[in-house]
Amino acid sequence: MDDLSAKIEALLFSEGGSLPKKKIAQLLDAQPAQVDEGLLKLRARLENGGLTLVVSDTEAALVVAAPVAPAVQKAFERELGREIGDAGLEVVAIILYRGPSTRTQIDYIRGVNTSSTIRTLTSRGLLERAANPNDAREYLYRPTVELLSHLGIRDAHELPEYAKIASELAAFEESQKKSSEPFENHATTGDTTE
Amino acid sequence: MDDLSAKIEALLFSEGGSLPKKKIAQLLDAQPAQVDEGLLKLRARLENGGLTLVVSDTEAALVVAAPVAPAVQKAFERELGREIGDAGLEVVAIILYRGPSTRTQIDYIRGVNTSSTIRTLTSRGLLERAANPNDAREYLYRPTVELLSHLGIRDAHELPEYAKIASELAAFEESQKKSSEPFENHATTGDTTE
Amino acid sequence: MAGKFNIATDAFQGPLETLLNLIEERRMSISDISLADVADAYLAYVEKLPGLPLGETAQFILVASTLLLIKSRALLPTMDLSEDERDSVLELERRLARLQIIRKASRLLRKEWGRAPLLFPYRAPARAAVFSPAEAAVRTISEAAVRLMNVLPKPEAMMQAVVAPVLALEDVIVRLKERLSNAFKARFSELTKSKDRHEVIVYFLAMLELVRSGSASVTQERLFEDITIENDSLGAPKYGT
Repeated sequence: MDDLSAKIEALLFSEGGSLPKKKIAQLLDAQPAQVDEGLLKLRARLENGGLTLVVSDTEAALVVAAPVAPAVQKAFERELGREIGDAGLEVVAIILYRGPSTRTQIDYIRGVNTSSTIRTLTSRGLLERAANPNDAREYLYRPTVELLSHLGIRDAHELPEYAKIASELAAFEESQKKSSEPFENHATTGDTTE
Repeated sequence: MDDLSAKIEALLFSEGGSLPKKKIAQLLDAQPAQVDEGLLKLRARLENGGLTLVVSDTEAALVVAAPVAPAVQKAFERELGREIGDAGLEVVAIILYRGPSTRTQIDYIRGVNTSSTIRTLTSRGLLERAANPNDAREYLYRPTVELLSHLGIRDAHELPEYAKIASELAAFEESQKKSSEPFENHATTGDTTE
Repeated sequence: MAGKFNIATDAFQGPLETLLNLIEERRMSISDISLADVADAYLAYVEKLPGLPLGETAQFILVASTLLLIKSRALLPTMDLSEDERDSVLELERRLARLQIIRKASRLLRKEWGRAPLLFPYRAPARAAVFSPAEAAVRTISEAAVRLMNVLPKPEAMMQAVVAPVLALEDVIVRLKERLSNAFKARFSELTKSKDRHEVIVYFLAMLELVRSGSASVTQERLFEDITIENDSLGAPKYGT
């Protein structure tokens, strides 16, 4: 028996929600790489059972597996209607397919100020803020496991047409880098609220 | 894959506690004998993982497996020994200065999802859940008696700058209600464990 | 699409989205040609813009000026763009193409949204609370409250942008025609005296349209010199005989 994967399973079960991978490592006195490995093993072991693991860049959570989710949903009569507007969905698409992005980058891609949309998405737990290693002044926004599980996927690679769209977007970043104007300089409006 | 054992597993996981076997049969539209058989299979499948099944004559529950229980226990103790941190103090501040609040209200004021912070504060005995007279689906969180006596105050009004901060908070929520963001609409759904 | 404008909801339509809608409505692909084609419709839309925060209005005007550039080049094929101007045209095309991909992706996500979610547990297993206040104290909590107050988003200042009304090309054409039917002849510099750069471009485009439709002719003695516009549609000029 792989000890760490069982401990992670028990910890996530007891928590009853998502936990940052960093925190799992701290609490179980393990290295981040060991936690990643343990999560992979756990997902493999859960295969074909009633539970599965959703993993984002930063978090992990134990959730009900897709094939049995409808039965559970029916049993608990869970209300799941989570409305999302077109603007919100575009921001979500940017962050899922392009990768972690700053508000400035999202604003520039959409051509409008997105601060209130982002705030709504973060307060609903669909996005999370993270420190930006390249620029301490601006946050990066990342997908949460809650966002992934709401889309019914276990990680971002299971997104529809992920490889195609992600590589098309990456090609733009490449051409942008080559062109004279650095991407970050296109800050749109002066709103500083994050 | 044995469908019923997976469904039972998912159901017990979602419940987070024990369920009468009768209720399981009823929720999953199965015969009692089938449920007993499903439970046996589930226990066999869980062998060597982080969770196990406890079954009495009438009830069943998913619990942390004995071999990993000490590690989980230690992890939680370690968590309790840690600092509360800025996020935790902010949530406590909202509940003291604003009054009993739902998770959605706290999330909206902070602009980030607070469910795991609230879980930690609850397990630290600083906050407790209470029924919400306005909305049965969402709990209210309020300070525990232990917290108030630890702070040496009888109620929140004795906190520094109480009137000023409470009115600023009220003004913020008022302005959000009026403006664009339909505050109420983001109230969800109970997708997240309370 | 016009009029479906509401900053109050998050359905707020920005300049790129507006432009992309115009192109997609015409079933065109993103290119100089389609952008020149939708320039008038875009300007008409910008004209009807309601009060928006200054920053948003600036974005609309910025895109409008690039469109005018593209439009002028379409009307004057020999016109040379500076490197900066070429870059701004390329950059606009690139942004539109990328937004198109994002919109495609978000349509895919819309189909998946909440269709078959993976469910979080309804309740977490009960855990006995162990009172552990750590650093929680009146001071730390009130400090946290003050910190929180400082980062609360301020209601967005709905500063009304003071932007000169964007002139519609059609209006300027009518104005130019009137002017020429009275005076037969005008100097471009006089026509655009006290007009800002944006309006000058619109006047220039209007002039080109009149020439193209055969209602006016223009002469310019030397490069960068003033342009003289003459009315051609009223038959032979009566003056000077």
